[in-house]
Amino acid sequence: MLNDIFIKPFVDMFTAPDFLLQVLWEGLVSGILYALIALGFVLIYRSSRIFNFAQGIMVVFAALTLVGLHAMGVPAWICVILTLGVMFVLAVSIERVVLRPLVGQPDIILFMATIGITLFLIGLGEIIFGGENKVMITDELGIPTDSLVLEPWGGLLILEQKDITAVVVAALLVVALLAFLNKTRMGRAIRALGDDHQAALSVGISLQQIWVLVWFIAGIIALVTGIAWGARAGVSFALEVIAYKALPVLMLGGLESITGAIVGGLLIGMLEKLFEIYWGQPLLGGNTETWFAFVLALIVLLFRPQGLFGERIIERV
Amino acid sequence: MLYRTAGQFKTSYQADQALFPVRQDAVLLAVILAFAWVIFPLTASEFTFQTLLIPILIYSLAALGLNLLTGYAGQLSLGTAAFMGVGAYACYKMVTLMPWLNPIVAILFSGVFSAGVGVAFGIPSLRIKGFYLAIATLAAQFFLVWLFEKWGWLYNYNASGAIQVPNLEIFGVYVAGPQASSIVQYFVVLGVVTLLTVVCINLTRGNLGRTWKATRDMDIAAELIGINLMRSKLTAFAVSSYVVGVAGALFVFMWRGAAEPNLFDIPLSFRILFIAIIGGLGSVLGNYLGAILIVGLPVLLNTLPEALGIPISSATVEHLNIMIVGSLIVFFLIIEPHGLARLWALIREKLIIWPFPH
Amino acid sequence: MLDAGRTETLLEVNNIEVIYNHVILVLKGVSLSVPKGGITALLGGNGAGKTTTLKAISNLLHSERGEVTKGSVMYRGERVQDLDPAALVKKGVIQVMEGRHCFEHLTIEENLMTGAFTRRDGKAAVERDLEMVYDYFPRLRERRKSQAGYTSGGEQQMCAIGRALMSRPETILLDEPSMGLAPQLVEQIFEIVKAVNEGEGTSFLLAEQNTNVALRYAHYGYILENGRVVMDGPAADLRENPDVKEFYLGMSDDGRKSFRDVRSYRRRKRWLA
Amino acid sequence: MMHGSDQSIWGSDERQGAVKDTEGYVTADGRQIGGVLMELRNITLRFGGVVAIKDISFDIREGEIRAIIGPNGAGKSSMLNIISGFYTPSEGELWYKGAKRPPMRPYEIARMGVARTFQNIALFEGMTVLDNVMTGRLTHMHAGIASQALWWGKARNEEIANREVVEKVIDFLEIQSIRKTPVGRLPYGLKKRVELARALAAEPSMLLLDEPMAGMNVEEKEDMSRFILDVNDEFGTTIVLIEHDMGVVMDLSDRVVVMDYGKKIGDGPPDEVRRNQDVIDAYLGVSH
Amino acid sequence: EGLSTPNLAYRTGPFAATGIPIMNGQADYMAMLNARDGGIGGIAIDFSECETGYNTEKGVECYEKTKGSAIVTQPWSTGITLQVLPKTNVDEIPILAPGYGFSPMADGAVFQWAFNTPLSYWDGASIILKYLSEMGDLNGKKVAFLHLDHPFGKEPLPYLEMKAEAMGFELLPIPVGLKEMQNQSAQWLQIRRERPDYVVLWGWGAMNAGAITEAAKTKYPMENILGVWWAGHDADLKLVGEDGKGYKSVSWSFPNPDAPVMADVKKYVIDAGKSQTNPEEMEGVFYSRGLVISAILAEGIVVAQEHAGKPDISASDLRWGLENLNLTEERLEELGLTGMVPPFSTSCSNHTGHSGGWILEWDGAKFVKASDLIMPDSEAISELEMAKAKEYAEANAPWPVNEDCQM
Ligand SMILES: Nc1ncnc2c1ncn2[C@@H]1O[C@H](COP(=O)(O)OP(=O)(O)OP(=O)(O)O)[C@@H](O)[C@H]1O
Ligand SMILES: Nc1ncnc2c1ncn2[C@@H]1O[C@H](COP(=O)(O)OP(=O)(O)OP(=O)(O)O)[C@@H](O)[C@H]1O
Ligand SMILES: [Mg+2]
Ligand SMILES: [Mg+2]
Repeated sequence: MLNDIFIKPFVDMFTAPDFLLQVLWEGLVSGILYALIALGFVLIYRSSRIFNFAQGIMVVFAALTLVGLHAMGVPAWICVILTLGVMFVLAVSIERVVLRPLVGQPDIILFMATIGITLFLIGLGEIIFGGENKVMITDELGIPTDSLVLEPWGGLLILEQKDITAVVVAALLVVALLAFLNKTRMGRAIRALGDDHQAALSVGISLQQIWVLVWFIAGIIALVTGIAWGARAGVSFALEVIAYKALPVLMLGGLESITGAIVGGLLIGMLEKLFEIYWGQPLLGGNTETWFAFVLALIVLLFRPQGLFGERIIERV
Repeated sequence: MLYRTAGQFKTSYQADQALFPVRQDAVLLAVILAFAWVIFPLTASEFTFQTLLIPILIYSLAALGLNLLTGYAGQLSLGTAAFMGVGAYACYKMVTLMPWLNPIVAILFSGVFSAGVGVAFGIPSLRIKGFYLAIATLAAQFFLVWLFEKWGWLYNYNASGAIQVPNLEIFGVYVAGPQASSIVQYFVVLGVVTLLTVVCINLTRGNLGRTWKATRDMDIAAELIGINLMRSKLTAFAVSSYVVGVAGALFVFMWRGAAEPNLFDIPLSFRILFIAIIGGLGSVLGNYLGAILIVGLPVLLNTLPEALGIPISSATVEHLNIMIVGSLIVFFLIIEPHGLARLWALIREKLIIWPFPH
Repeated sequence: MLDAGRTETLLEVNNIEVIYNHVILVLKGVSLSVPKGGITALLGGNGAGKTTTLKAISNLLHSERGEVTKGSVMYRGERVQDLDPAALVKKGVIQVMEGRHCFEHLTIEENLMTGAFTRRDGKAAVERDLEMVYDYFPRLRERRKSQAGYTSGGEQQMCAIGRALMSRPETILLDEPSMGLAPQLVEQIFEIVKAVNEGEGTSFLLAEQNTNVALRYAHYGYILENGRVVMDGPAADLRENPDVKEFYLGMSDDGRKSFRDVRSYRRRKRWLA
Repeated sequence: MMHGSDQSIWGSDERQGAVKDTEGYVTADGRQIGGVLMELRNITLRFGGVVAIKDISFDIREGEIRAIIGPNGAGKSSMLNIISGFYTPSEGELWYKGAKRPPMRPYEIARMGVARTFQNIALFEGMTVLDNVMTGRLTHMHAGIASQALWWGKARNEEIANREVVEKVIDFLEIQSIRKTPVGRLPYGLKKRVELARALAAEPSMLLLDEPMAGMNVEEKEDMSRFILDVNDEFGTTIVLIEHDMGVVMDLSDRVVVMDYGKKIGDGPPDEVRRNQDVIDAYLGVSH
Repeated sequence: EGLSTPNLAYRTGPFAATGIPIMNGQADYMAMLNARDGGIGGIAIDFSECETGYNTEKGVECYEKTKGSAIVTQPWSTGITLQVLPKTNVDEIPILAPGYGFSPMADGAVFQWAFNTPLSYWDGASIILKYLSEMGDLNGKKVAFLHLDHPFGKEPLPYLEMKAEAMGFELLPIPVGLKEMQNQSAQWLQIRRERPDYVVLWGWGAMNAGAITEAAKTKYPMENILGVWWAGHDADLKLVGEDGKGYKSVSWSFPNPDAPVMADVKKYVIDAGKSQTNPEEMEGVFYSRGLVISAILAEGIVVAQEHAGKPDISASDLRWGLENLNLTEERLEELGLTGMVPPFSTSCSNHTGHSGGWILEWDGAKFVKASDLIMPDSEAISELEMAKAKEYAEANAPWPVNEDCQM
């Protein structure tokens, strides 16, 4: 028993390093994708302390719109532009219809509201696009689909090019966002807004403007995520459940932190794979990925209640 | 001027602490109880029992449990369904291991197990706050459901991995399982729910309730005025999980008749959270209003098109349902973020000062 | 020293009525006007409705589920009730809120910078004003890099006022600037108010409990009691009014009396009701 | 007023609760002040880089009204937080009732009879005034959960007994009219009063007030002063008071500690302090 | 009005993709009967749908809602089936669960009201094993069983475990959680590590596409993957197209564009614009399966009507009918279902019929038959069936058993 827990797994890792690499790579890729969803969350949380549960469905929605439009014969790149348009409209209407009337309400209320939005979008999406599984238009978007096969130590390592693309894009996205939040005046306003609505209002920061902006950016991120995931697993509403994985990523990284989202994503992605392959499947009957991330995040939080990169929780009286 | 004769207080405080200082409320309650105990049982159809009355009661109870934790003690929980699951599985094991056990006793006792689990997952709440705490409950949510799948002993290793409620009787009357009649189950549920509701009301209006609310509103201050946060939070988790667990047992034994693990997955948790929040956090009444809305509405919407003879496919109806429910949630949050209960309170205030506008 | 009569009035409030949560009537018809370049004081006991009045003017009631049900708020002769707060700030009206409303997680400096959010006149100008604010509040310069959430009450109060100054406003609504400030700081802040008022010609509407100081610096005063204006007039006159003296300045005819000697709870006399 | 310096020799008595120093002193208005209730020795408090309090020692005597004044950011609130256990000092000891106080959770300290109010009001916004004040009694209520669940026996009697005490406090502070109002809706000044009520309800032996009169007008300050004085001589409660209104401080307090950027720059009876040049420079500005 | 045969359909939710074509097939067949012969035995069929979204709770709600007038319930989903199974005993309404549900339902003596014609999951498993052993002795081989972690997925486990013992191959169950359906990299990493000779795929909805894409990615030989009939959905395979070449799936139904029934459906339903389907879908396996399912139900009604001697039959009449099905080649010809479903017959002790099944293979564009009809090894199965059925009855005592039903 102890042997199975403490020794065998590591022996396996070393005896088949190429496999270990493959495992890590798979973990890294799904990690990146979790992180992408988490990014959307973070941005919105930063600006409004809204825990935007709808991020997941926004991903599905963006991807479906893209594919749907293409199915109607629109050229791929136009589709992307149109989809962005749709996401913008979505952002505006969410701000108008939902957020504006709920300004200054307790976090949990806004959280609920976003779940309401989620349901609405699910219903709407299924009416418009139907329930079936769809193929992401990877080639049309010029995303390479074949895979490069390496043979480290005479082993086998398969890297899908679309995954590589996803990783690169994600990296760029993060850099851009970080710059935006910390260097620009808008960025500062976004953070201020998150701290104190009333005060932000009183100094003339316009909620409407900023929220629309933020939700739109979240929409863009959603589209990128949608393309990346879609390319992996096809586009359907079942994809929405992946959004749950973003939650532990957020908590682990810290709700306010872009870096946190990325680091958290990678950590969770890789560790959960490692655990599943070397401990979960042999010892626990598999499927540990459903909970591992959450338990991991929980343990980390016990030591850092604000997550790895979260803002220190200020306690004064 | 500091001292007054103690005598005159006593009576007045008892009166003051009575559940319903305002007579009209008491009357209203009486009417409701009359409906619940007499009129519905006499009139309701099988369909009404199965799709409205019984589920509404059970969901209200679950929401009430959650409300103790989130609404009163301010600890956000997204793992309600899992704790219901613990109650359900505990109950299943008890009745299968000890067939002689009185089912109702079993149901009431199964809450103890969920309470235990609840406390275990509540411990992090001592360090983790707000949304971060949600992670603890989410961990519970996903881990427990996984456990229900993997731990064969829980479902007596039967092939399907689902639990099937056996026929259980009290004094020759079937109360659970396929043979049980809806009306009997309804009364059992109603009984349990009424009992627990009374208990919860007492707890929330008393000392413990105040401790919880203080913890919710400002835990630092609470600790500085002498509240032991650990006790306060853990009792909240314990009591809440107990109620939720019992609700879970009822859910499976008095209504569903069988359950597979993913029944207790996160959508159920959210459903109950909706009920609690739409109903109104920090209110007992709210849970019932919320349940009526969230459970009743889809049923209504489903029957509507046929009733109106609108020719749309059942699928479209379903999609529309989801959309409508979603929008209604937002709608109610907007008109009264503090829930239907508060809405009702406002209406009362207005009635009281009527006819003057303010 | 100028008073309401002579100069153009910037801000005009015509008997507004404010209701919270659809049921609680708080302002029962308040009217007042703020002249250009004047310092107008809004005095009154707790719950008189000062904060509510200010919020009604700057349209911050909305998020507290309060609403203006009657009357109108005019700025430079145009109706501003329906603008959002941001638009109002652009028009030059900014409020410093009661209690410390700093952005906890931002540094003091970042806090001040947010004050300049609506400004379009370039980095240089903003930098200059930042320096100005630091000169007014040296303490802030010392703590510029520390998170506002960790600064003392007074420091936060200064931060809030400084932040408002950063928007180069035409009218500042100050809610209880002196609250929780050390005596010499109170003086200092009012000196600053005076300086800004005279230097930049900014007009002030300040809600104050500290009647003593307020009336020393203000030109004109309104006294609010549970939602109604019960008295107004040039500061000087108010200072001399016996009721004001007794209830707001704590003076009896024989000079200031000790808090110890106030043996009996005086039932205060109300002007009306 | 030479006690300030040589308190420590009495402090060394380990017997819990016993107050050895019976000497005390007599105040201007002739009240007898008892021995040392609490003594702070060489307290230092750091937050990362910031040194909020530097090596401060002073004592608090039974039944006296002890004021702490100083410019903003001087460390007054921090000092209060140390006394009530919210902050633990980086260095220094704290002696209570003649015994060295070990590190404790704040709620334990509260149960030792230390109650307080807060600078930025810390009421339970979601509860009514009555409930808020009742929370002050929590330290006196012990009914088991079962009895509470059934609302019978001990729980019920306790509820009523404590409700009486609370009612007394409530009409002592004249807030009967708002008994059932949710505190969230109250104006600032009343909130302060409710907070005081909550603290009094605990029947503390030591009451810490952090700027109880901030944001009040003279009349309300007069009332508040009244309450403070009454509490002090009705129940002989020891009071530690932070306040910026010199009038109030000078009139009410028996002894005053003056802090400036974490250092103690003065300690003594009001008039003495008022004349102290450092104090005038650092704090009072214009001499009052 | 007519005979109410409601269908607890799922055109929504994560499994909608697989549900929709089947639902269309079922609906169209009944619509065709109504249009062509004015229903069955002169009485119209009221084939209404109640949407469940594959959600058990909704399913039960639908059951309660429809059971009043219904003469049959078609629960669609093992979860719902398990749930209504005991209720039907009390309400006395037959469950028709063609090709799904609880395998022991075959034992009609115990499960008097439940029918899972023409094949149970255990039959399916056994056919797959038979086919594999034709490829070569399974002894010493390793067979991975990639299944949905859900009652449906777990169904065949008892049988497979039994056979693994008997045939001496190593069974490697790999569960896929409902949340992992689209992201099976962990499962396929395990497959890559364990290098099984075959992968038996017990997938459903989005899981199939997920599995096949991953298989293609990890370069696992397609021809060694065999799926249950629910994993043989054209749409799923179209997602991978050429990469899926060689993938196989067992099936008890097969699309036959030239079958007379197709012509009739086209004539009476499609052209009349009464259908929600589309030509592409109609060529698929699932649509035709939908037709077959309705055909079986219709046949049950016919038999029942003859036996009851009246067209307007009751639920228990229909039960008799479903218990005495005899779909011979000839009869299938008559019905115009040539080559769309193997012949089979039911009895009071055999509620399944155990028709054989074909192995279908994906040729990159569509499924083609890759084998002749293969029969399950009934005796092994029926033993297990009776054992498990007995267990079930005991667990749910008192459970009414049809005493006068001899084998
Ligand atoms: N959000 C609210 N909901 C309900 N009532 C409120 C709300 N805010 C204020 N009130 C009520 O409005 C009245 C006036 O409050 P306001 O804060 O304007 O008084 P104030 O003059 O600013 O008092 P203070 O000097 O203490 O700040 C108070 O009686 C208070 O009860
Ligand atoms: N939790 C904390 N973390 C970091 N710094 C703190 C913390 N609490 C207080 N400080 C710092 O300690 C110093 C003293 O703060 P404190 O609140 O005690 O001042 P104060 O004397 O109460 O001032 P005021 O009269 O304005 O309330 C301040 O500079 C403050 O920034
Ligand atoms: Mg105010
Ligand atoms: Mg302070």
